[in-house]
Amino acid sequence: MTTRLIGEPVQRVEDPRLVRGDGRYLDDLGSDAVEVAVLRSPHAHAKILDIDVTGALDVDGLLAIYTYDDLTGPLADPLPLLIPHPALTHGRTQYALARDEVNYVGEAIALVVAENRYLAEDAVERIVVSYEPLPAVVGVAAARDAANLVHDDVPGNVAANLVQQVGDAAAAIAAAPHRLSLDLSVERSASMPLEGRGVLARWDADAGRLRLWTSTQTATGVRAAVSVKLGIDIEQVEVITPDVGGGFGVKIVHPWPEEVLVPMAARALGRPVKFTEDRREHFVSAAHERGQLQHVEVGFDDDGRVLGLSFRFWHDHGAYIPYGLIVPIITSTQALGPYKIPNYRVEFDSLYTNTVIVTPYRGAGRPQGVFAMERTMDAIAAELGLDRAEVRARNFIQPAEMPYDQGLIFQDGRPLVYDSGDYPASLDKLKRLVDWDSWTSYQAAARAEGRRVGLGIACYVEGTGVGPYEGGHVRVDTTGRIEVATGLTSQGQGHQTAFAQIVADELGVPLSDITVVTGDTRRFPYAVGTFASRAAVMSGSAIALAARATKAKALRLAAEALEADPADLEIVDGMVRVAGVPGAELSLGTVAVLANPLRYAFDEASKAATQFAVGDPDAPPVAEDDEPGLEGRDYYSPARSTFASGMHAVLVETDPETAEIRILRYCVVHDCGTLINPMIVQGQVHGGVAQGVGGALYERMAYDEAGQLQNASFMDFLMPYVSEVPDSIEIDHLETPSPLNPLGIKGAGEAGVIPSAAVFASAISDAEGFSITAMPISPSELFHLRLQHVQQHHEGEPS
Amino acid sequence: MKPSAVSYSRPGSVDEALALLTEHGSGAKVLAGGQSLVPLLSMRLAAPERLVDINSLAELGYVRVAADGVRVGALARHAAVLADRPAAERQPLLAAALRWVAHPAIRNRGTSVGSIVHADPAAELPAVLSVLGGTVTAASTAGRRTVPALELFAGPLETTLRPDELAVEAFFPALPAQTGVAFAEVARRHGDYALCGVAALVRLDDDLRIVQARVGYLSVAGTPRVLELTGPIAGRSYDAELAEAGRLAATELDPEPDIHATAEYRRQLAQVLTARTLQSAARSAAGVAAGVPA
Amino acid sequence: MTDELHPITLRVNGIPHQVNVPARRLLSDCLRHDLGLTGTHVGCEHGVCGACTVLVGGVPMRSCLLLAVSMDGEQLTTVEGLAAADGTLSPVQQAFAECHALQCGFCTPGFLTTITAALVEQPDPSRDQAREIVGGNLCRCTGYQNIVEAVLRAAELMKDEA
Amino acid sequence: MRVAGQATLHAPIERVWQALNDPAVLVRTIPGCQQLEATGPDAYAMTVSAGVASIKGTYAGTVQLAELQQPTSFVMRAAGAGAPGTVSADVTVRLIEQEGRTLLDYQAEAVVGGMIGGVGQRMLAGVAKKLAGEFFDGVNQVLTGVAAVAELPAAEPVPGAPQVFTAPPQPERRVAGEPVSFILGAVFGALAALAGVLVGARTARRS
Repeated sequence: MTTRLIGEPVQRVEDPRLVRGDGRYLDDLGSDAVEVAVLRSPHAHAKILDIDVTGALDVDGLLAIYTYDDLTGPLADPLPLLIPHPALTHGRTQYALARDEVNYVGEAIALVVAENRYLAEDAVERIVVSYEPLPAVVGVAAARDAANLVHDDVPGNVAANLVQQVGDAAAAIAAAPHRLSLDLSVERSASMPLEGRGVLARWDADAGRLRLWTSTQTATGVRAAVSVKLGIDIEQVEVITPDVGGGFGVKIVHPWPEEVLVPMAARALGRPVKFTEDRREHFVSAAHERGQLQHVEVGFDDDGRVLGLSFRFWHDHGAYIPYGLIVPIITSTQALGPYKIPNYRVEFDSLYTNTVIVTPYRGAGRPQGVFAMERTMDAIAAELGLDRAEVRARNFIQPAEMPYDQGLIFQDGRPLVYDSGDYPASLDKLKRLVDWDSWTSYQAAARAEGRRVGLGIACYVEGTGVGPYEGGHVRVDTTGRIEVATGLTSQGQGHQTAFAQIVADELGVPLSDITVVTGDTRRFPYAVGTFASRAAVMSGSAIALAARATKAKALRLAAEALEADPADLEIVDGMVRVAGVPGAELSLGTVAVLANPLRYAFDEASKAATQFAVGDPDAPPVAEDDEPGLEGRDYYSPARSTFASGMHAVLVETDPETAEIRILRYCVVHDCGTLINPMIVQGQVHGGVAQGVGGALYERMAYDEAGQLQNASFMDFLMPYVSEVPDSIEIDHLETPSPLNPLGIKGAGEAGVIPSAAVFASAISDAEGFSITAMPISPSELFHLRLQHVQQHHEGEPS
Repeated sequence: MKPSAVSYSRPGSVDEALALLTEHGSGAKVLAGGQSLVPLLSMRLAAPERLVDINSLAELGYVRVAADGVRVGALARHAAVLADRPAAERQPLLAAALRWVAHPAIRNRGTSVGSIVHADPAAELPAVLSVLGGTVTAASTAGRRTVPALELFAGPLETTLRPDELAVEAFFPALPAQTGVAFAEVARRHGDYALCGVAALVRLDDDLRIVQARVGYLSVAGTPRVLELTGPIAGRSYDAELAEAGRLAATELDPEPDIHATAEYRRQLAQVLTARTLQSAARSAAGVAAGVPA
Repeated sequence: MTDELHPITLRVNGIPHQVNVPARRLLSDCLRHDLGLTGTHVGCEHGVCGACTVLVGGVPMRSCLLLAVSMDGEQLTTVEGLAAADGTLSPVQQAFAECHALQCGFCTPGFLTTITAALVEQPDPSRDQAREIVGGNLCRCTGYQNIVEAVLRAAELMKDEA
Repeated sequence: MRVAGQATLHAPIERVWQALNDPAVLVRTIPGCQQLEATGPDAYAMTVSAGVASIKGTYAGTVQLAELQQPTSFVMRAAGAGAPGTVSADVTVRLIEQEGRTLLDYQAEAVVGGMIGGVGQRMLAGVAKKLAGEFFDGVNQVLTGVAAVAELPAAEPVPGAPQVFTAPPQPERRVAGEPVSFILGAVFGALAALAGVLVGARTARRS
């Protein structure tokens, strides 16, 4: 009997290749390719008066220099606005190469192609651009004040204003026995994968065919965009995703300027052309996230139950808005978390600034929304002198109330309806895990020793597995090997392993017989992409359905061959057999042979399928409404997202003198429904928590008033080393299967990072005795907050 | 990020190296460990005409320990100096500080003398050399001269060495009797350059009372700062509270802000670390005096 | 200016390679693009991330902070040189797979080389020592938990082998 | 980035004013200044070669003196670009007479862009301040006659042609102990210096 693999910590099939150094990442490809370097704006906002390339023309190995004037047809138009929205009244996107104005430091102005990157940079250095600097709009506050404009034709720097509400928040707050208001802020951070962006293009002039490798989260998206921008029939464009060195959201953006310019150059020059982004470029010309200013008004009763909540925020989306309103919409809806807020109003402005574009980074707006709601819950507890966990519990949606309709429209344009979840059970698990009930005495004991310790808590709900769809294809070849393909891409999530586990269980074959291919438009041309923790839910479900179709056909064909009733057949370890009848069996490989009647033989297996070997002479070799081959293809397209959830607690100690912040314990309770591979899910949580630690305590984008990013390197953008993450991340799981998909899966990819800002603010506030309202926070900032607090304290004292 | 084109020489002897430096003057740049220089080249912030690679000069790879102190040759890697037990015993501050220098992979290639003459105000060794009153030996075709630490550092990344001079050796004097040292710094991440770093030296009399307290600082000015802080704590027992010394240091120092720390926070760190390191230096001095390993 | 080429010999994973490089050629680029050993990855090109770490005479160094011309005559080990001749994974490689110590795998070669060298010096590291060993390498995927486990597991495997 | 400071100059306010507004003095006192060309009333184009240690760059820039309130205040707007990056600065200078001496107060608002702007944040202010400080020593030397400007060979004004002031050939200049510099020099010098100091910042710890 094949042992069930779903739910097992199966070792990854990806790893033997990767640990040998046999991975094939973008820059490992195209050893014969010429290389590009990009001239990027040193100004945050300026008119381009002149571009003088003469000095660069005599550089050895120079092949071409392109500026806006060299772009033709659709390439000369702005890049696409990927996700339009009715509220997005002033959407602006950048040109592949700046036309007459630059709007952020790092915006592409000229593309240089040379024999190698060294020579390309020599040429870039010799191009002289004259600029007329314009006043830069930096930071949410400056954008909101609108003393200066990023785009002359966008009044107030406002791309969109969106309001959603249920009930009457203002009235409920006014009538509430207790009221509070909070002003909060979250700074910019970024996905920062260890591998930057990159693209390699080969133009086959004979076939008029383009083959493109790109380090992306959506191969099909890039294919469609490149086809349109370069005017090449989509059937003549192949996009292949090689190994991708991390994405975390930034690589869902497409097409990047380089993704259309590199194939343009390859076609023009008749040479393979490669762009490999360097680290400094990634800081100033990829994408960031997170920056928001927030204002919360809340009314609640004596028990801490929220009666009405009004959430107003201002979202910094950078110089352009190619990815639409996805991030602020997620903030505005997912702020609700596991809570029942009877009267809720949310309004946001999405604002232009002269800084790098903002697109989803792991968590995608949720960390900001959770920060607003969880700081509010802590504030309510403090106001009423109640236990922080108790206040949360009193506001929870109860399991019996599932599915629960929050009455809002989610990022996918569909109703925000939670499918399942058990928040009280999660909270109980977390309180046990962190020993919540003995905290007060622990903290008192520590304070007696002059130590400052704090415990933080934060809860979240995460809509995962958004549509529209994904597909899967399962094919059994005549040797019995199983080829599986899905269109979305992988950036290290172990898809080849997790999807193989699903197929092994559905089809009854050994894992080692299965090969999974992702992100190759030649293998599966219909797909959306990898984002919003959707791969396992969407492609996992689609592949399960495709495997079921394959199994049904295998059973049908085997039943004919074995003269048995399909209902009596089972597939075990790749053998189709009549249950309880020893010997009555066929290998799947043989069934595959039978599925493809042949005229010509080229090996033993095919000989067995030729016309004089098999088949009823009186029946058509391939039955009506049947197809040759043993394969199945299916798609999964859910009516709406499924909702994972979790709760984190962190125990910190702050140094009374140096204000350094140490993490003593980090506890996670996580519910993503059915676990396909617990080892992989645990790894996703670990990674998310570490990014959360970075986002809460270390990472920020330090722009100066002029829009210069002052920490555009790993020297000053402080990604955590092992020394900055907790010694151990304690994890407990709850499995509330989703009713929406065949396997009961919910997404897990982003979970770990979502509550970090909130949970650390909660813990540091608990340690310090005053509320933290801005994240991230550094020791220097904590030091100054202490001084302020002492000052206010003294001023507050009656003299 | 790729370097600009550059010429390259790899001298086989010190004399050959000095001749090259004389020939090319300020157009030449010495490549030793290169852990500072190569990123500057890759970012094209430095574009010397010629690199003079001294990695063949094995005769400069020494760490010599004598009664009067530790001599470190221009090609001795941080890791080799850190691993040298006799050196650590003769001058404990050396190893105490080197542990804070970046990460092992960097220490495996980077050289201690190179770090000193690169003169980064956030680097550990310039402060150590300064607080110990050490020296650097500079060689040129014109001969050799010994430059005291306090005359070496002219500003951020600036020394008083001439372009034709090669720093061939750094000398870290041994500790006087009943003298202890300690090093501490606060950085954002382990291995980052310090927001503030402190190297303390304390000498005790026979009654284990403080007769001298001197502290060297990194990351609080354009060059290493050295403060004599004996005043407020002279005569204190080796195990006394030394907060006044910290407060004095805070008034003496005028640090600059950056994106990681305000000037006020740096001053606070200097005050706290001064008191902490002076205390452990004093205890260490007492331990030494009592024949107990520090 | 035109780049002057310098002939150098690198012995990489036991195999001697003769190559002509300009003085400005980074060792990381020489290994990846001149010798085709693309297992060594470039994550930052300023020496902070550690992805490009290779062994020079058995000692971990950042190949992005070394000029190829300066490595003439050196013995280098890259991730491609860690497995046994018959393809058997080294203990550190095996431990990484067993412990799920990699996700996207981009930073992994730098960890593998660093840990391989460290376990020669410290065959039996404590948990804290294991954290120190990997303290100079950045990973954006794993949160390091399983990488630390893998260091300890690799030490076990090496003991079993011995 | 804001840089502000004060200094006492050992000369009456009028002489200080003349010195600070005399291109012949500027070209001589700005560190690494190779050429200063009058392009209009109180407007100059200049070429500066400045830096720290091995990190040197040549910057082409413009300088505009504005809001001149002789002899008490003026604003200098400088902008330049070189391989390592770009810089621009508005420097407000105020002069106050104090029995025969002059108290000078400056406030500079500088923006540093390009590679340096991205990797050099750490010591910008420190370097600019340091160079500005060196300037005041230098100006004092000029004003007190320690360093004479008189023999400076300013090119003969050619009617109709722009006036070009060229710095006399000088021995190898060390940044350390640079005899004279001006805030303008501080700004350009800081740019190049930054490159080194800032990047050097991280790297120095490991050389």
